[in-house]
Amino acid sequence: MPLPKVIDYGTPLRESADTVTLTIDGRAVRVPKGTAILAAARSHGIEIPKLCATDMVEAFGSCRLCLVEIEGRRGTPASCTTPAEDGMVVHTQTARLAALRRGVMELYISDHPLDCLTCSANGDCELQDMAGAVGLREVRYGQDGRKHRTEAKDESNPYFTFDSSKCIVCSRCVRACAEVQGTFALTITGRGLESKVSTGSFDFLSSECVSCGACVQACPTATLNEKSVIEHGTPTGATITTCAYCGVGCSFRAETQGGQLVRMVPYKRGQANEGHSCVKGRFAYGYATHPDRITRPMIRARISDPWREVSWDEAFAHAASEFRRIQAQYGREAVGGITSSRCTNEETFLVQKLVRAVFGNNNVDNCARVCHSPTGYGLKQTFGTSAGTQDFKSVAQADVILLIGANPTDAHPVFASRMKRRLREGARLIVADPRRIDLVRSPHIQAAHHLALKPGTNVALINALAHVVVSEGLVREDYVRERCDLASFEAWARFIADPRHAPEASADITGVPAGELRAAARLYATARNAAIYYGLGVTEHSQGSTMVMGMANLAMATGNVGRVGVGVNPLRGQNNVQGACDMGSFPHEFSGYRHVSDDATREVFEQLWGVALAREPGLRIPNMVDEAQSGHFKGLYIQGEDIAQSDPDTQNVIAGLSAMECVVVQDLFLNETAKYAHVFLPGASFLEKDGTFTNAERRISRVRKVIAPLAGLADWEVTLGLAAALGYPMQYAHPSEIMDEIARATPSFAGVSYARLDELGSIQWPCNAAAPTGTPIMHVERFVRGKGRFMLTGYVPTEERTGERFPLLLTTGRILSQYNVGTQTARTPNTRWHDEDLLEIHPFDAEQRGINDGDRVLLRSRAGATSLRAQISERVQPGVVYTTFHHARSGVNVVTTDYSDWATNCPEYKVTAVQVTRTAAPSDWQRENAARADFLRRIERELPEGAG
Amino acid sequence: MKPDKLARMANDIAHNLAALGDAAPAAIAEHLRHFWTPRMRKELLQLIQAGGASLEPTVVEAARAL
Amino acid sequence: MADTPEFDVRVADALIAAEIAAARDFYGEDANGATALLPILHALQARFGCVPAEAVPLVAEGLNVSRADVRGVLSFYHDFREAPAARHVLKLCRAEACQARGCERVAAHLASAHGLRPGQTRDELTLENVYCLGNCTLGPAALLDERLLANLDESAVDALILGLKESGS
Amino acid sequence: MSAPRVYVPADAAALSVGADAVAAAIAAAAQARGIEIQLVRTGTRGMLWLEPLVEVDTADGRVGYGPVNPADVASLFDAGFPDAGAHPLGLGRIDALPWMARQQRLSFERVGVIDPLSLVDYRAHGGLAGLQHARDTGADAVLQQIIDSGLRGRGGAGFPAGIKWRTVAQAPGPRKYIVCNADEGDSGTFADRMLIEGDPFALIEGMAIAGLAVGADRGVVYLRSEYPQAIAVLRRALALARADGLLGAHFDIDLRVGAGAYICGEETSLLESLEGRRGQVRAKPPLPAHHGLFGRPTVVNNVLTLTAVPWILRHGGKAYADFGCGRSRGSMPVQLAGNVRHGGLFECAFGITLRELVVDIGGGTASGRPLRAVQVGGPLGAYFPESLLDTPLDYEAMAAAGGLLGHAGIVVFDDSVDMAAQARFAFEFCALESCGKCTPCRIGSTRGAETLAKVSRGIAPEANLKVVEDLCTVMTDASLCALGGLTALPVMSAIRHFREDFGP
Repeated sequence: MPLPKVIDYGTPLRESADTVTLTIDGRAVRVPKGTAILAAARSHGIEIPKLCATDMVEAFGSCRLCLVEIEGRRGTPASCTTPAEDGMVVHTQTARLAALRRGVMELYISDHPLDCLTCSANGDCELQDMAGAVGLREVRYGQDGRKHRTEAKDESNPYFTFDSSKCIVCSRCVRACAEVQGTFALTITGRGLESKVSTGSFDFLSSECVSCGACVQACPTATLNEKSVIEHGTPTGATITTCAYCGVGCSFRAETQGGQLVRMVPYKRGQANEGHSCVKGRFAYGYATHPDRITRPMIRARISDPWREVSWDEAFAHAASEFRRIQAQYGREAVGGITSSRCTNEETFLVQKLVRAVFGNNNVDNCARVCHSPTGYGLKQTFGTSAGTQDFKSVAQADVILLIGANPTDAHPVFASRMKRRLREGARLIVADPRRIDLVRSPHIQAAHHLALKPGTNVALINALAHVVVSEGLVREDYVRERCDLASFEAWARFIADPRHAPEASADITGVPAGELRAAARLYATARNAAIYYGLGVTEHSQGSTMVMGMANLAMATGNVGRVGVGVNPLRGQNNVQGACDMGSFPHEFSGYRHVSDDATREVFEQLWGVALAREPGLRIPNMVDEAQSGHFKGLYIQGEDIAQSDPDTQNVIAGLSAMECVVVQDLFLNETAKYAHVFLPGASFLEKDGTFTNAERRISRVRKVIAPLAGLADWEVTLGLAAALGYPMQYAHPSEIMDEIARATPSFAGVSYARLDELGSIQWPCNAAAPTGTPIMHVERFVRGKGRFMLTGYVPTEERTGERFPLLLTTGRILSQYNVGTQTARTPNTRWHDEDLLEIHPFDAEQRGINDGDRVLLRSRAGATSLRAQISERVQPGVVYTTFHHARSGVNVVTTDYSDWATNCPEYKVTAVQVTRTAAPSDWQRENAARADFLRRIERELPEGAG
Repeated sequence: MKPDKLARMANDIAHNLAALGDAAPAAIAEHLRHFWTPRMRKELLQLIQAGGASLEPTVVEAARAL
Repeated sequence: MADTPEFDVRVADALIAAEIAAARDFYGEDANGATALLPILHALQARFGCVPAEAVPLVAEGLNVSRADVRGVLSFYHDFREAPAARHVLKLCRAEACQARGCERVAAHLASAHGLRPGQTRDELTLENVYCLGNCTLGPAALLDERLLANLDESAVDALILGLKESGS
Repeated sequence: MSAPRVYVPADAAALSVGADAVAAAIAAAAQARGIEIQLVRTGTRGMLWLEPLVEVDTADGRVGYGPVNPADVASLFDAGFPDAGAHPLGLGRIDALPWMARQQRLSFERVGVIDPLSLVDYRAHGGLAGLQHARDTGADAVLQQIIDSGLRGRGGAGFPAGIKWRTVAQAPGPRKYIVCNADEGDSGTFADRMLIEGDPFALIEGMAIAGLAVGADRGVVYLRSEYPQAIAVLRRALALARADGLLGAHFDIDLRVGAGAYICGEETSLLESLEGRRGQVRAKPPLPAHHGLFGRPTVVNNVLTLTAVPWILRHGGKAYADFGCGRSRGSMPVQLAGNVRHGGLFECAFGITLRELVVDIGGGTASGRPLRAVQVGGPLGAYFPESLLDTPLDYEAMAAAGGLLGHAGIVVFDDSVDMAAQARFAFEFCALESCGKCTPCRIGSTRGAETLAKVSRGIAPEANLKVVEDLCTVMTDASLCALGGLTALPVMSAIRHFREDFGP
């Protein structure tokens, strides 16, 4: 697709019911009140020269190119900083303005290198464009005057360079860092001609910069430029697609030159991100073409054998015959599949279809099991649907934000930027987290309350918050009466009013002082709009589901569901967790969250698929592992998940995998799980295929093929191959046809099609006859289940307790630059920021153990032991240690246990009793694992290069 | 599935639904029907028949309804 | 001007906290943000003779702004220095009213007779330019540390420097 | 009867010529001779060529001696001091001196007269009557008085103060601010400094009245760091006012010290600086009156504007408006500076001509050489040749003559001045002090200086002067604020009136 031009309105477009009408260059122009003249003109096709203005940030008024004349006003005001007013008569092109603009450009060019032809931004440079637009022909100052010193280019950032000799000091980068990203890592130092963009540090890498790319995006010259552009040249084509990292689901323009991806530029019209990005989505795509990619199918009889490269057909045939053999030998229930939250909706739909229709059982599960399954359960029970209530944009109208068990600046950075913007505007923030995350206090952000609870006590905390609401008369009674199931409310209110839920009573459990908790509860309950955002710190607990219901109760009791600015909102971990769940990836339900026992639903699918379907729920992932060890489960098709690394209690998972007879892994790389696999099917990255992802706000966005699949087939085509080999050919020429089938079979997706997606950009489900353009906010007039249902949420302490042997509690999380188990990011220069997992330990605990910062320590639980380096930090409270789980060699899940959420079996990752001691060497497990890794990954190449 | 694991899962459900009081056994039974495979339910019943000492009374009661 | 003490994190933190508290006291919630930044930088410089690089993260942390924010401000205002000046600082006014009364001659004399150009230090004296000290009828004017001088000429400057040398030795 | 009062200024200018030593010598001599005196440190009368000016009370009023050296003190006492005896330095009654007699001292009525840090003195000389009147009549009446007075911003822009105050009064919001711009950076001006050092309570009172008028309970004075004496005096005055209850919860004032940035005299830049940011200019709209300090409705007025207020309230807006001419009402404290024989502070009604000020009052150049140019209004003001000295000093007349009144500082140059160097300096000053935000000022100022240097070296003078002229148009029309926008005034006025200096 040729490179389409993205309109830059110069100043942000405003939303207002009031409009003003003015005349610009003789044309009547009507715009929302508050729109600057510059944007008013551009939105009507009138282009006024500009350099410091861009619609991603507020007007600044520094370049003085966008000057206009307004009848009846003196002088030549800047159109970017002058709001359009009713009756104004504006002239944008006069002889006087032309002379001024030329004069300004003459000054700019007098302080700029004249190397356009060899400049990496040649053809993509606004300064160059403007010199042309104003007709600059001569720089009468000559080139011998004072200029910006030509200091060495700052190339410290792995992805972009900073060349200050090309800087025009428009401050777009500085403003983007502040206004869009909210990091404030850039500034101008000095003043006058000495003014210089600076990180205030030695270089970009050592600065506060989080490499989100907003500055690069904002730069109108080659000052901040992607290294990939410098290397490959200006892109010539662009494809709009959706990021495959976190659940924010940012929209990107993947810009290419020939078959080469040159850069990823956040797409301004993408509704999830509105032109913003983070270091992962924008820059960390190099894994897609990493030499570690496996591009040929492989099989082996035993895991002790080396891999043998085979043709696709042979791989399909081998896998199919093994699955059929196992089913014949051990029964229909002995095989299953795992869909991937990394893959498209269409692909997950096909895998669950394959399990249900071809394997003939419901043994299909998804990695959402280990992250947000409690969200599905809890919100379904209370609201009636397994999804968050809001769109991201809604946060801009929240007055109080209750953030529980989520660390958005690291894990959902683009949403975090929206949240921070709102906080800077004055919204108040309550953070409930054992650890002092950045949002508790970071430049220009200060939480009103940090409820630093002990890991594992979420439900006691939410009950205490609710107790304050109920006992202090803060219930929104009109709302509850009108919108909720009154009997359930009354039962809940009686339950929660019990003194054992009072903050004073629960303080001993949670460690949160009663006064602080009461203040937080009042702040939340009395806000005009209060919104809850949460993450895996809520779900990955033995009471994950209870906690989700507890939050739903609190939101309903305070009337905070069903309009903009409020709600209960999960921040989904992976790009398509929501979608994978929507698509029927769970063993108990079909797409659209309909139970397998529902005859009517089954009938729909039986009709469509032409087979009889099982009516009993199948196995969840942890149950599969258990049943494998019990000898009942023997064959597994895993699409894009690495359970040997990502699931808890690694040694238990490996025991399960090792007990299976046919493990089929479909992935980009020979991951940890593949070490125990018999068939390897090369996967395709998101750049290599068509499809859709659904983000945390239920937004379905298109994934579009940017480059050809490295292995020849996209993931959905691989599933088709496997299905055909199993004797069930599925006929789809394109993923759009899969979506058509999903729409036919799923009421909440009935209105979704690729044509509609192309037309609207993206769609938030439900999308059907009742909501033809989708549903940004759910439960507006009534809850999906009718009346909102209050659930009783008794606090049950986890059985994972600290004691003499394991006196500390381990909790885990993500860091900005890395992603989950590192499959992708660890194969990119993002490792420059984080190349190993560190164990954060409080100075008190460290001192007791004689641990110094940077020491190697042994982290031991009843499940296993691993070693990593310690980082002494007061972000964690005494008694709590914390680490990330991004690097395979740290193997943190060797330490986590198989305890799980009572309702969904979502693992209790966030609470593990551990001991930490100094050590000199890797743990036994690490040594053994390292020793076996190469052995289990041997490949015997039989096919010549280029075949297959 | 290993009996102790099965028992722990069932007891977890019972503990979390205990707040329902008299309604707990029915809710437990519904949960098991909704989310457990027939084999897991069968093994739970076998566990009860074998004594079920480690199981919560509400689980035992719920199992009667399966 | 007395010798300034070595930079001390605890002293700096206390100065920062005091200025933040004073700003809160006066401006209430409007003081959120960098409101106390200039007073803090003044206080640090008064105490340590400069605002050294080590102070930047402390100031940023205290005010809850970025280090870049602090650096941007620090580098904007000519008063703040990141390394200590000499024992004495002479700020010679170079603005029009003093020009009309001969300050350029004084500046030239400082350069030729004493080897002191603006921004330079010699014999425990740092010379800086300043633009207007409000002594515009009695120029050329200068500020020696905090003492305002008037009617400077070549001989007055010679006497001044001699006096400083004598008091310093 | 109490001991006779002896007055010695403690104003920075007086101190710079040895007032402290004179005061010490007087105290020592009095003690040695067993004469009891009350030594009172005052501000300056503004006759700076007479500093240190020592005054004593007599039955006729205050008589003065000056300039007094410590060495003169003994002879003063020998001549009967502190009783007014004849002495070569004797000046007679201060009020009768022509310099004083020709003035209309409204804002400066107490400066040089009272102990600036004595609230007793302040009250005894009419202080706080304006505030009392304001409290008695209420906000609306105060606004009306200010509007009636015709008072315009004395900082340079000349915007009607009453209109600004009314805008702030009408703006909604729980908190409003009164910000006093005491960042007096223009060369040739020192009236703000003298006023703060000589009568700080007048500023405090003026701000309190403004607060009352617009509903603000907080005020801020942004005072430049180049004025250490003014900082010290105002800091003490604020403490005294708080102790007295004049300031407190109802209205309080914070003193903030600048840090060496001329641009912070620009009101939006000043607000940025107060908020702890780089002193970069904000684009307008929004106006500070709507969206000022911390986004609150804010009155930003200069020291002279605010100190005119107590007089107006005490005597009525009409009385103030009776001074002046045209749309320039009231009095203006003019500062005579540079190469002028009698330099200092001269407060008079608008309408007086430059010639009267420079020649009649100022006595021509200090060097005795022919006067060649005067610059009015600071570094952004125009240079006037001798032929334009009959221009009257008011906002409109100065503008009509291609200049500006600014802060009413007049810098006199004799015929040794190189006007090309002055024009180049105007660009250089702009380059030094540019906040760096807008392009015309940020780059243009440096290019202007470079181009004028080429002219002086004889490099294509005609063509390069055309470049400078074009640049001046760009800077005038396209700059974000007055720094870049007015730099063309000194440059182009120098070229226009002193073309002969531009060449090798």
